[in-house]
Amino acid sequence: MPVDVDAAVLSNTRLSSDYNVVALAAPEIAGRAKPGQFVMVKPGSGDDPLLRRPFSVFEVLEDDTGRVTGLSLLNKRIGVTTRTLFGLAPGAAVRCLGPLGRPFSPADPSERAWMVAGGVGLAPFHGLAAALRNRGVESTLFYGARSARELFHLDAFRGLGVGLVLATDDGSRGDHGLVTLPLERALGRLDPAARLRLYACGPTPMMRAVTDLALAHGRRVEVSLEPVMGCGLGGCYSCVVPVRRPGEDPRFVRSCLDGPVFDGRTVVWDGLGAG
Amino acid sequence: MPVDVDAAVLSNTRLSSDYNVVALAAPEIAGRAKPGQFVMVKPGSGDDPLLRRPFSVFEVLEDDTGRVTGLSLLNKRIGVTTRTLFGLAPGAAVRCLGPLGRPFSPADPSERAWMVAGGVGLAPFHGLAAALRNRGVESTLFYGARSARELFHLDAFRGLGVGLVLATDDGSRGDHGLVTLPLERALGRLDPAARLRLYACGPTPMMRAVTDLALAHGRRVEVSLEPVMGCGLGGCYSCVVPVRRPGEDPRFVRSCLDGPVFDGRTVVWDGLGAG
Amino acid sequence: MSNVDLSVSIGSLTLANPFIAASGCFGYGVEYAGIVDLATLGAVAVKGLFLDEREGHPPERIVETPSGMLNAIGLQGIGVRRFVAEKLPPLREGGAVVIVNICGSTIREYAEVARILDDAEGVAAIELNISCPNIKKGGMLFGSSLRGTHDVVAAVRRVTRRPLIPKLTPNVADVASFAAAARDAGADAVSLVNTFLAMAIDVETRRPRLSNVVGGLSGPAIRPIAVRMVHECRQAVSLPLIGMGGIMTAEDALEFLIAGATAVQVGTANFVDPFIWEKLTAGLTGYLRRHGLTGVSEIVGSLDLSPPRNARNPPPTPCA
Amino acid sequence: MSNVDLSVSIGSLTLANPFIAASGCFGYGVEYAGIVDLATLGAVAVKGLFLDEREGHPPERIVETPSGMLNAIGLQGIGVRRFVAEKLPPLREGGAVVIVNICGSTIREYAEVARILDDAEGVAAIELNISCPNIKKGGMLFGSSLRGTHDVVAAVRRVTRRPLIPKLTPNVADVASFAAAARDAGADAVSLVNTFLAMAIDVETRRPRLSNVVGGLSGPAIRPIAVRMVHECRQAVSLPLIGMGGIMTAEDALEFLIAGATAVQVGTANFVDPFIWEKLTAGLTGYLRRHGLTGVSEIVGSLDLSPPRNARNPPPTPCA
Ligand SMILES: Cc1cc2nc3c(=O)[nH]c(=O)nc-3n(C[C@H](O)[C@H](O)[C@H](O)COP(=O)(O)OP(=O)(O)OC[C@H]3O[C@@H](n4cnc5c(N)ncnc54)[C@H](O)[C@@H]3O)c2cc1C
Ligand SMILES: Cc1cc2nc3c(=O)[nH]c(=O)nc-3n(C[C@H](O)[C@H](O)[C@H](O)COP(=O)(O)OP(=O)(O)OC[C@H]3O[C@@H](n4cnc5c(N)ncnc54)[C@H](O)[C@@H]3O)c2cc1C
Ligand SMILES: Cc1cc2nc3c(=O)[nH]c(=O)nc-3n(C[C@H](O)[C@H](O)[C@H](O)COP(=O)(O)O)c2cc1C
Ligand SMILES: Cc1cc2nc3c(=O)[nH]c(=O)nc-3n(C[C@H](O)[C@H](O)[C@H](O)COP(=O)(O)O)c2cc1C
Ligand code: FES
Ligand code: FES
Repeated sequence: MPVDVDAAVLSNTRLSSDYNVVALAAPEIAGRAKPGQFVMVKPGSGDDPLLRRPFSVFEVLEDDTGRVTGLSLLNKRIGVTTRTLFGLAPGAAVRCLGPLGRPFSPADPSERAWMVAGGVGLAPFHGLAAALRNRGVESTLFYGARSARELFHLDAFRGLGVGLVLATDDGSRGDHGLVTLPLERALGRLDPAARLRLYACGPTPMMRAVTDLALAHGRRVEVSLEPVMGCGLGGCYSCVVPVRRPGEDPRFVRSCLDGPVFDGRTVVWDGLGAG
Repeated sequence: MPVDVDAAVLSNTRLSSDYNVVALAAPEIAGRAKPGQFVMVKPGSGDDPLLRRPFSVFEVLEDDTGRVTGLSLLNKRIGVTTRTLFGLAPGAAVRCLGPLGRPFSPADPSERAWMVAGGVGLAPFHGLAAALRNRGVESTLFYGARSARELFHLDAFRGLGVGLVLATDDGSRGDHGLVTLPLERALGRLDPAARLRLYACGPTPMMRAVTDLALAHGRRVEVSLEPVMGCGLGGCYSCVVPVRRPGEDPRFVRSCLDGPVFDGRTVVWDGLGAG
Repeated sequence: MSNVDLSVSIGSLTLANPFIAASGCFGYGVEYAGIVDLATLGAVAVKGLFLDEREGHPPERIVETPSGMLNAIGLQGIGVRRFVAEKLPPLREGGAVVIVNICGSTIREYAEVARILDDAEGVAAIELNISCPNIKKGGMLFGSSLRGTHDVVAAVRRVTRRPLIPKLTPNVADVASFAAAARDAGADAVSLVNTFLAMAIDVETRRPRLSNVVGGLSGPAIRPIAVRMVHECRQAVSLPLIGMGGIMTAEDALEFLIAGATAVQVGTANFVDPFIWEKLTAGLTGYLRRHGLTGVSEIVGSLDLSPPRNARNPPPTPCA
Repeated sequence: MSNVDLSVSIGSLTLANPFIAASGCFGYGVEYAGIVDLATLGAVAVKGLFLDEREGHPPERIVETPSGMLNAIGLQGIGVRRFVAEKLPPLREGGAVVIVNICGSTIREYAEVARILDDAEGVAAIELNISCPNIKKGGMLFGSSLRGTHDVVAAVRRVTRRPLIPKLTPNVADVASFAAAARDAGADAVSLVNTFLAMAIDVETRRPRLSNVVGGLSGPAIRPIAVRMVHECRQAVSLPLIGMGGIMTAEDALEFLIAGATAVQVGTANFVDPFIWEKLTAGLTGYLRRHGLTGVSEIVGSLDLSPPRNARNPPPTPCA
């Protein structure tokens, strides 16, 4: 059951000219969020902007005693609300509703887990990496960004025992190009008998490419889609994604309830919105 | 000619649970503002709230060298914009257009000047008091508020050589009741031959009462009205006040251009709006 | 503290309070059962239902606009039969007062959907959606002609004894005449407004932002127009009115009640704050207490239209 | 940097750029002469004028609403003769292209005002306000009937050779039919939209917030409806259109241009930012450059209505 918290900003850490991490005092949500779940957020008051915006839970924050104190969001400035989140001062209030949505289904120790992130698509993987470590699953993060300056929190992932494979658009770190390049190489090299789970989050074309690669190599992949969402609770039917379940006709399903995490195979990629 | 400045908040000083003083880095406006003029202000972005709000220039701020650095607003929290102004953090941006409107006509040294302020109606009198002191005019401030805790900046006025006569609704300081009580006494005691100019700003009924007292004692009074203003520049005709000029029929005049300061005698008080 | 009575009556239907979840903004109600106690709402108007299942429009289906949003969902839905079988039982279980919002491409379809609901248990009222701007056939086409309005309402009236509430479109010049047409055809009340036909363009691609090109504007942006329309209907007809359009707070709801609505619906605001319902009832209760009133009925239509003080003897005589 | 041409033509009238100050939102223009160089605006539409002076409504005349405002000024004004004598000369001096917005309580009054302006020098065009929602007689009464629209336009057409631009009300069901009626009666263009009839209530006093009870809603709140109406007119008639309603930025203006308006008016935004004009021209210039375009005409009506990529072969076939 989601709750709505008028959360105070604990800190706002700028990572680059576009990215920041906002820590929110919403332990009620953080304590129950599963990897891949999201929150619906509204900073500021007034009716413009009107609607909340969906954000992945990035980190679950704990104090020294291990008590959960809140959660953080990895924010990329692209429009009105993300701009406000970028500029928030500590102490400001942010309405935060969650946790929402269907989480990732974490691999089990007999499998290895590869997470594939593009840009701000890194957000859901901090929580997933922590969960995988707790389950004793060996995990690797394939992580692509525009440049080395926009590869964030690498130490945190290393600290969670995650292997890192990097790529940048400008070649300033890791592979020069899309993150699917090293992913394709790695899939080709992997022993077909090895059990593998893939998780992807990032721009739609990237998730689609990861899905294609996964299918070509007979691997399962879960993608975390990012459609426009009006409510996050199943009320508005704005967030639909065309999904073709085995043996069924394609149908529009609400990604706030049936997603945001989907089995990549079932997504009818041509039918997605522009969001 | 008014200018529009995207002014940074220099400081925000809380005076009580409802009143604060916001200092804005708008020297271009402050340097040219005359006592009684106002600015049109919009803190925050987004289209809700949409319109700017009018505020008197409270203090003209100077640095140690006497260079004008900005202006301050005396703000009373009553609605959406004044609430935002109350909560502003230093560094925040406030759009500020001014100086606007017809200023007070300052008394000359042969006259004495009595300023009558109710509550936030104190705002225009700091500037007027400074101008009067510069002209060598003897001035007194009749100042009423809800309680002693809401009588602000008394030392600043004393520093400008202003005599203070106070009144509070709860009797916690000065006269117990409306500021028109001590004003009426003083008017009665004043030598009819003494030259006197009255200035009033505060709730409409108070300004009306001051006008009535002034007329009863054959004194001139300038009132600074506070109607709702859509633009502050004469464009919208929202801010009209019915005025009866000697020998003319009453007409609606725009208080942003022909006011906010009016000769009290000319105001048709029954025709004012609720604002 | 004195007790106040929030209940309101719309014809034979009595609601515990005047706050109804607006159709299309609360799913089938069941989605919210984990968040709010459905029995604490005045009623739940469920998402518009056709006879058969519908897929609706492809994304993008919504776009935010200043203090509002456009939607062109296209009435994706499970059809009335699946609704009766799958959703009504849990709604009844949850104690919800259910208003079923129905659509049709033809008068026959409206009547058929209504007949099925007339037989079902747990349907408190039928709201006739003759005002959806997002579909090619039916919907607003009926609602924007007086004749169409009359004919649909009359046809449905013949097949159901349930309270019948046509929902009016604001995309007309004189909404009160539509309220009158609905009343004459046998409606028990009317609800208004549905969304305003509107559009947003992505200037970079020079394409409409919605896949359906046009959509319906809802949210606070439209509230002043909606209040005016309720006021006009109240002046013109004596039918019970259910007002809506941009209600975000109890004060907003009070504008509609004072203008003459017996109850209100809340749509877009539920997206922003799904916990709004307790705030609305608390706000209304507080208002009534503060004003020394004991019931909602005392404020319905209580708008004071006497000239304002400053216009009674207007010093400058307006010329017209 | 390539040169771009911001000029647009509306019949015989050529404007240096498509940005016109909207009537009632820019006084008589002279109020702003100290702030903006009036010659840099496409044109200035001055406050609506009757034959005689008018006092307008008592306060309150405006009230803010979510992303919008209501106004019921009541067309306070100095009358057309004083306008010609006192305001036209300084406007001409300032290099303003002047569009005079005219009103009437009767067709005869409209024609009389137009005749006076036809004789005056420095009137670039006449905008016929048949859409003001705030006055008892005339105004919107004409503009909400096809017959009334036709008759006023035809009557004024007979007495003036100036470009004639009826201004349409959005308070109708089918705005395009009004554009067609205006064209048939001899209009050179139409401007749209005037304000939406609306209302706000002070729930504490239970009185209307405006002394006139109802007023006109303007500002960003109405933009999506206004854009849709321009789009509808563009689809239905080939007359030049001047679009308006809630334009706050160059991007907002582009929505109207792409939807089919040849020029735009900016009203409420000028209250928020009187220095908006240079920002609008700079924004439009930047947009054209960025898109490799050389003139405004290339974007007017350039809306791409082909189905979106994801609907071309829609995997789930919509049922309707
Ligand atoms: C489940 C989920 C999790 C998400 N997690 C994160 C996260 O952790 N961090 C993060 O920064 N963002 C995340 N997003 C994306 C985020 O919701 C959008 O960036 C945000 O809604 C944009 O809001 P805005 O007000 O800044 O932009 P707006 O001003 O509303 O829009 C600006 C532009 O961005 C486009 N846009 C709007 N919504 C989206 C969207 N969902 N995706 C792409 N473009 C969009 C608009 O069409 C418009 O062109 C997530 C989205 C979903 C659905
Ligand atoms: C020339 C001038 C100078 C002013 N100087 C100051 C000043 O120095 N300090 C200061 O605190 N205020 C001043 N005011 C008043 C100030 O403009 C209002 O308090 C402000 O506009 C309210 O904005 P809001 O968004 O907070 O309230 P809103 O949310 O817009 O309104 C809240 C309530 O206040 C009412 N209201 C709106 N405007 C006014 C008004 N002008 N007067 C009274 N009630 C109003 C509304 O009707 C509503 O009921 C001045 C007004 C004028 C015209
Ligand atoms: C996403 C969405 C879907 C809607 N679907 C329906 C519907 O199925 N049937 C209907 O009668 N109205 C529908 N409406 C209209 C609302 O019920 C309501 O009339 C309108 O949104 C105005 O109220 P609001 O401003 O409170 O949202 C829908 C509105 C929205 C925003
Ligand atoms: C205060 C005010 C006064 C107006 N007066 C007139 C008028 O005299 N004549 C007219 O045709 N339109 C008048 N309008 C309507 C505007 O010209 C314009 O059509 C409308 O406000 C929508 O544009 P906007 O959203 O950019 O303001 C007025 C609008 C406002 C806000
Ligand atoms: S976001 Fe509203 S239904 Fe999914
Ligand atoms: S505030 Fe607009 S005319 Fe005075």
